[in-house]
Amino acid sequence: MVLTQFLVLGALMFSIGVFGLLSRRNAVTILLSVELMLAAVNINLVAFEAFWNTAAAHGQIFAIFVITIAAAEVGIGLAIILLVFRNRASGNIDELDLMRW
Amino acid sequence: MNLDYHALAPELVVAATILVVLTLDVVLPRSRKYWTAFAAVLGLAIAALPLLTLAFDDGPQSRSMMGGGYVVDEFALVLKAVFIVGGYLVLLMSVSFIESDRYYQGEYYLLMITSILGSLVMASSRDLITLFVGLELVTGPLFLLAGWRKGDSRSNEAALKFFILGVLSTAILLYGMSFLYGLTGSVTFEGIRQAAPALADSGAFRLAVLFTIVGFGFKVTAVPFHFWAPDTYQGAPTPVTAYLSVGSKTAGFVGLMLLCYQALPAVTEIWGPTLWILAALSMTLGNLTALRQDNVVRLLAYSSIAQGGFILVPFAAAAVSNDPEVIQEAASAIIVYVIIYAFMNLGAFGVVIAGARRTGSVEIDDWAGMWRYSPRVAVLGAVFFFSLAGIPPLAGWYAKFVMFLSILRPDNVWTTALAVIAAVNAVIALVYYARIGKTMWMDPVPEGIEPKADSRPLVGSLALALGITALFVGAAGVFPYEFAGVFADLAKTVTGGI
Amino acid sequence: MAWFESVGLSLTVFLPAAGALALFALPKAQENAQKLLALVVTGLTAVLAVGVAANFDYGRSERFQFEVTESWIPAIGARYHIGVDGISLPLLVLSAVVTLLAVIYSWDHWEEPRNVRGFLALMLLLATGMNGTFVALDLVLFFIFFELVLLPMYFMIGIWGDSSKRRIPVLGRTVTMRLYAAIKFFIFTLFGSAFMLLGFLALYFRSGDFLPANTFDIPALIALGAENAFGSGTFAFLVFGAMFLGFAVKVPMWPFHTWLPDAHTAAPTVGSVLLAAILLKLGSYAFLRISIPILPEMAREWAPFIGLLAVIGIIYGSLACLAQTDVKRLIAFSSVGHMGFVMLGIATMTDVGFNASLIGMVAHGLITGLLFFLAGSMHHRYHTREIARLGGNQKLMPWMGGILAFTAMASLGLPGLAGFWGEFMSLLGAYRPLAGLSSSQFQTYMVIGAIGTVLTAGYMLWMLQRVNLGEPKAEWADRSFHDVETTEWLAWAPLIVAIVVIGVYPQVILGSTTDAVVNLARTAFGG
Amino acid sequence: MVNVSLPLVLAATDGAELSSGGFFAATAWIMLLLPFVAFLAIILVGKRLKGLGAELAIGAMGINLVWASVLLVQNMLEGIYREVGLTIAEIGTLGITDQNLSFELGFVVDGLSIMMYWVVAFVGFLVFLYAHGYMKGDVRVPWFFASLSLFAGSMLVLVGAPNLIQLIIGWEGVGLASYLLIGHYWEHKPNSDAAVKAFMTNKVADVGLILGTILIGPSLGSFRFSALNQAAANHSESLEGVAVVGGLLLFFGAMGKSAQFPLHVWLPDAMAGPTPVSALMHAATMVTAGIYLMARTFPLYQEMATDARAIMLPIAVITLFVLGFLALVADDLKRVLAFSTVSQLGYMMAAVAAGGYTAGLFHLFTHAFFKALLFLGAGSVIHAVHSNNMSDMGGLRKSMPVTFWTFVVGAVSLAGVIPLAGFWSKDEILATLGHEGYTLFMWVAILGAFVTAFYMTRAVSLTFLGTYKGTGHPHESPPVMTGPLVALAIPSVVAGLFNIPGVTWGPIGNFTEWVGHRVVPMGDYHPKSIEWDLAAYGLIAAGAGILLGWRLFAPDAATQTARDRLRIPVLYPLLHKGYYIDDLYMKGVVNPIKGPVARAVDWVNAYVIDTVINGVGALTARIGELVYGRFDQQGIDLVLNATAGGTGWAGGRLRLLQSGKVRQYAAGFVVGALLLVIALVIVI
Repeated sequence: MVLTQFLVLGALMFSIGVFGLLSRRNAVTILLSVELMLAAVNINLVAFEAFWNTAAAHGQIFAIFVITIAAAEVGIGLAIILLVFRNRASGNIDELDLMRW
Repeated sequence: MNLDYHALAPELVVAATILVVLTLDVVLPRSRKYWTAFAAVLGLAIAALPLLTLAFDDGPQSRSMMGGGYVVDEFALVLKAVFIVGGYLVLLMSVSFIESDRYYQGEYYLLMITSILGSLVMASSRDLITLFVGLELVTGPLFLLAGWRKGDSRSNEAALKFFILGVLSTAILLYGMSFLYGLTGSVTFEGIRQAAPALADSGAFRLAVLFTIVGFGFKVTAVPFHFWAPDTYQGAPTPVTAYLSVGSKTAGFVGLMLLCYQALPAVTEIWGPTLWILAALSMTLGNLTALRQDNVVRLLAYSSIAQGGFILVPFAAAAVSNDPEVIQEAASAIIVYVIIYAFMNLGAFGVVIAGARRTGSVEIDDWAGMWRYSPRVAVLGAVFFFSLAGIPPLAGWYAKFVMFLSILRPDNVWTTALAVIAAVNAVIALVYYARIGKTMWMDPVPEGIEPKADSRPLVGSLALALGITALFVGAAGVFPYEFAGVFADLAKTVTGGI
Repeated sequence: MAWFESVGLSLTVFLPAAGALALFALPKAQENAQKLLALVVTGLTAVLAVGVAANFDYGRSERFQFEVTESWIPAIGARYHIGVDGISLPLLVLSAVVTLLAVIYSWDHWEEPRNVRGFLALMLLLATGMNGTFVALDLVLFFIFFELVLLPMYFMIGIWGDSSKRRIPVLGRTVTMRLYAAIKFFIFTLFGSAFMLLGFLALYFRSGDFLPANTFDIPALIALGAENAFGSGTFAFLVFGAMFLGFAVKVPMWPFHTWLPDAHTAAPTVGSVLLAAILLKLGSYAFLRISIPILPEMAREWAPFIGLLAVIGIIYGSLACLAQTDVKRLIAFSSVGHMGFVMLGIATMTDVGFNASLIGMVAHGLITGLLFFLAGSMHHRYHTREIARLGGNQKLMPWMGGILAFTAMASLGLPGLAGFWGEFMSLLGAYRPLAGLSSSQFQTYMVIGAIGTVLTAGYMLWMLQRVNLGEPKAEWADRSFHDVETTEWLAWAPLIVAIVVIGVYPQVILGSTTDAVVNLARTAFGG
Repeated sequence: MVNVSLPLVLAATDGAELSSGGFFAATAWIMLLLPFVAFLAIILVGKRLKGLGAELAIGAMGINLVWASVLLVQNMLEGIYREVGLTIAEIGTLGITDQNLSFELGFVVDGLSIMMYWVVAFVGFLVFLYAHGYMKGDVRVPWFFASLSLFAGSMLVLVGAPNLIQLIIGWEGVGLASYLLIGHYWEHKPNSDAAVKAFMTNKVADVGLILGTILIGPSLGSFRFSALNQAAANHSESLEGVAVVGGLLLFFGAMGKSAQFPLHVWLPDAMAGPTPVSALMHAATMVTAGIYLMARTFPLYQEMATDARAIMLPIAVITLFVLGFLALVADDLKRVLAFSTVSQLGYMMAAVAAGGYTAGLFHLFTHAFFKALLFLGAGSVIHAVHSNNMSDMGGLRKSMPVTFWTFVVGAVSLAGVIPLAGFWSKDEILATLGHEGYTLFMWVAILGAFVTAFYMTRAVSLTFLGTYKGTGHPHESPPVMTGPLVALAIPSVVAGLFNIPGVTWGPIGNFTEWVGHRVVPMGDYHPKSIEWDLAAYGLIAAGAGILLGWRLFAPDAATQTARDRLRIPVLYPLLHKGYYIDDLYMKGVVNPIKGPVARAVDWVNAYVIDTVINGVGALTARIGELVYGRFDQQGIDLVLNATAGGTGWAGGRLRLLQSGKVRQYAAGFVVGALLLVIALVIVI
């Protein structure tokens, strides 16, 4: 069955994204990992849409929204990372511990 | 597709305000930028008007649009009112704070009302897509606002932490939502509701529900999804923190309520225990951790985590019962708590702003003996902190009261256990709230805190915001029904799906 | 006087709160105007309370009078329901009058950091809470008023209290007394009332099984209790236990009493007076108003346990008094013993016992209130409360010494003064407890309680001997002291008179309470 | 607020032939109140009066004496019974009746109370007069007379009490007055110690009185003596269970006030008060309250609680005999008299306990006169020589003739020499003991009479005979003091005549009849004629005592002193220490309670209960710290490491160990979600 394979792909991508998020120290890489997770979501959505195949095409609409918003988020994220980089000359998130009591 | 413009008027006004602020920001010279603040405040005030006309309109109780995906009913109206009033108060608090800062004012207001617009959208959303869009509209600007003090490393750090965890939660939420849609074949809550009972035993479905809840758990700072909150609260500009702890958190609860009551009322066995656990963890860990805080903002962060736990309690009550009355009462309790919490927590942050203006510090010890040099701030501090503690006759008691009422109504051992946990936590919470009271009122003024003659802690708009919140906290404590209960009664229509 | 019937009681409750707000309309510097306002407000409140008493129909004191019931929080069925019956009336009058006396005394007794306006405002708020608790006939309303007293008292102790340091044994930390006492009082009481609230809510839900709608209404719940609607199962047990925690902490019963000596010792004089005279009564009153009539079967089951704690309190409090070196702390501990008698009376579950507890409450309010006034005034003059440093007070200040001796005598239960009746009647009740309770057990309590009276006499006389008698210590010998001053006379004379009047003619109190408690015992336990 | 209707209860006068007494009986309450009025007036204005308040006290007592005398005469002529009560409290039903139990205040006018009124008023009036002279120049005269008035009022309230409640009020009222007056010179610790001791001893005994009242009152449904006596006379079922225990409890109360063994310890110390106080309270009136209580409730013991006698009588006899010896070794003249009082109270108690209502009361009556006389005489001496100790006296016969002769009259009367008052009353006690079959106790009592005579002779000899051993030149006291001595000497001589067995004095009858005017008949034994054999034994004992005393102590000063200083081993310390009873109380009970026990309780408070409380607080704070530090800020590291290790994410492992904060948070986030998934998807 085709759906399952897509879902497995999505799950794998999601997991890779999670792993990347947890294991990478560079902020940009982390951002990429998140994108990977969002991409996994999109694969799911589109696959399900194909599975249900309704006229409303909700899955695809959803996916488009996700893509749009993901783009916006990346914009925001890069802006913040840039800010941090400018103030600290480092993109390593492990160095962010000013508020550690 | 028919749009009911009357129903959409608040959103439209706010959207227009965004444009006006943007335009003003572009055209006005730097010295006149304060007009952007004025426009934002005014715009929000105007947005409240159509809420009133809608509330008193004799037309349909529920105005549905976009194929049922966007609904303006009593629940939406009440929550929109909360968002608008809360946002309005935050803006009032922001004015002096932002003015005294050296950063660019215009975009602050722009981002803030954009976030408010997102919360308005959420209150009306009745499908996954709108909900998601609204949620992101709330959160996106906040990432930027948290980092608004661009030159301040703490602020940067706050923003980055918030952002990374925020997108992580978004991803998890979306992953859950994709399965919700995939398994039910519908993105509307209506459709999910109808398909859900058949799927109740499906592992994938449970996973979907859980991931969605985790996404909202991030917004409502439920333990263990709260880690970002203390650092972000501490690092962000205080008015933003106030908004985070009230506006954005309320938006999270709105999402949870819609999900639980509109989309998934049939599968309480999945989300009930989950929220039970989250509630218990949030209350207990939030309170215990707050005991050790020396920074007022950080303390308020943990306090707000614990308060979030209290708000989650009624969800657990609804989960063990099929009695519509119980479920409605739980919904009502959540809304009452949210309303009262919004006012008292905003008030508390207002006091933090005022106190920081006066002493230049948010370390609790630096506030010692404040009543000697700023008695009004000290009085207000006592009012809000003891209201958060739930001491009658300040409004907080009623929030806790209805919370207990809702959790005890189902005669069930699990809910009763949660009630006892909540009771113990209510007592633990007293310790740190009372500690602030103690410090401000009973400790001697520390050396080095000289009265600054020029810095009046309560300036115009901040005083107004504190006045409004204090009045509300006092009045709602004595007349809780008129000031909070009646709205909750209206808004419990959110359980209509049951 | 129809208007008085309808608003008199509400005015009694809320006038002080209005006064507290009005105080802030006065400029900070005008202390005399502030004092005058507080005096007028508490004076009016006292007049209103006495007016309520004067218009009270004693022929049917078992019924609620001056009843007002208005919609309040419809969402939860809580109503603004107030009224007085014979049980609450004396306590209401006591509360209103003692507050007035406290304001009079405050006229020229201020503790640092002065702030007249703040102190008076807290006192007035406290008055609203106290008066309100005694008239509330709705559990939610009761809860609100019950808790309302906390904050003012917390701030009173914490701000104006005793700043001396004390080392906490075992933990080894040194604490400032007022801060330690304030937070201890606060947390302790709230800990109890959190559980009390759970109990109230449980009653609320269970009431729906018998009534068309759930209710917080006390008379309605009492009517259910009379039919023993809540039974004697686990539910009733837990509910009674939860409320017991809340009330017992407030009384305070042994072993929940340890906040009391600290709070009393640390509080400013007026705070101690109000704490002793009124606040301690809220808990024992709540037993009579709520626990017993609503859960009579459970009350019967818990009675031996309550009685046990009560007699332990009597003996323990008295013995602890013998070990005190601080006058105020001694008086504070004496409250533990005296409230033990009050609770013993309640534990007998008889009308005589209930009466004993009520007259005991009033008497303890008057007597211990006066003792704290005296301790405060002596501290004012000697700047110490160390018993070992005092002595010969009678010689230095004959009137002060005389009043102290008088009050000590009243406190040790001298017949003919107010303190005796409560002790005597609770022992009387313990001899013949409610049918179904073990007579021999309660008679043992009676004997232990009677031994307690001896110990009470012992510590009081010993205190008198060391403080009042003998030659003044060298450090005071050549000092001159102001004997009792005008405001002190004004504040104390009514208490002295009341102690004698109640001592000679206890019907002053019992005339109001007897029918009510007889009815209470009868409806709760039948027969 | 107040129940303003004042229901006056007029009890039925059951003794059918008794009159209700007319005006003076109806207004007897004035007598009860007057001293209180004087008390208040003296406190308020006493300082400003010429006589410093003494005139108010004396005036009030004078009026009372008139009142009491009129009543006395009326009672002699016709017999009076009137009982009036005002309900002061309705206290509830105890669930046993439909009627509220009530407390009442009021007064009873009957044979017994009239006799007591008169004794109190008569002795009181004389002592007040005497004190006016004795206390001249004292530090606080107004307070002294105020306290005396308070005492007189309380005593009248006590003896006029128609019920147990009022009796308790009066009872503790006189106790308070006693405390105040014993501690009159409270600047010195021994005096205040004595005052506290008196109060405390009585308080211990009062427990008995109070518990007795509690046992009897609810059983009867009334606290009235009339109800109690009637019930006892009718052998009512309501008293069945409580008569003996209740009776013994009341007796325990009486033991305190009437200084019965072993609660007598306070009375000798009570001599720390000014001498008039000792005369009035600690000899004539207050200490007889216990006897009075036994007499008031006599039918209870006579009819129902007869078993109680097995305990009462031995105690009374121990008191009269064993404690009498203590007077032998005392050097303080007042202490001699105090021990004598204790012993005489033993006689009275023995009589009442044996069923001799009249005999006990009659001894109370005569003893009031001669013991007050002796104390006032002693006061007169002390006033003159400024010392209480007989070793500072001697030879005062010449310089103080009036005091001497009146003292001798008192001593002889006390010793029981015919025809003085003491003889007749003591003889009647012996007769009662004998008649009721307590032969052994009778003989002990006769031996006691020997001891009495002996120590009184010793006291007279050491004080008045021989040569003066003190300093200064003692003079006879002023008339205001000697007057009362003479006035008391007269009844000390003649009072006995009113109750010579078988003799009735025409229309006024005799003492037996007077005190027999009660609501129910007392049913006690009255000898119909003088029992000469008993009288002879008594006289022989008295004579032997006097003779021995005379032989030992009458000679010249040197021998006198030497003999008195003879310290017989074992016996002397034993007596001197009062059989070590005081030490037992102080070292065995009072000090441990005041010291270790009280401190232990305080320790428990601070170290146990408070530690638990503070510990919970500290523990919560510590948990907070742990949660914050270990979980919230660090703990995720541990979880991450564990997860990494467990799932073999080898690549990430090293880096995870150095994990920074943001990723910790993210990890916490993910781990939390995973745990939820495990819990809710996989487990459930």
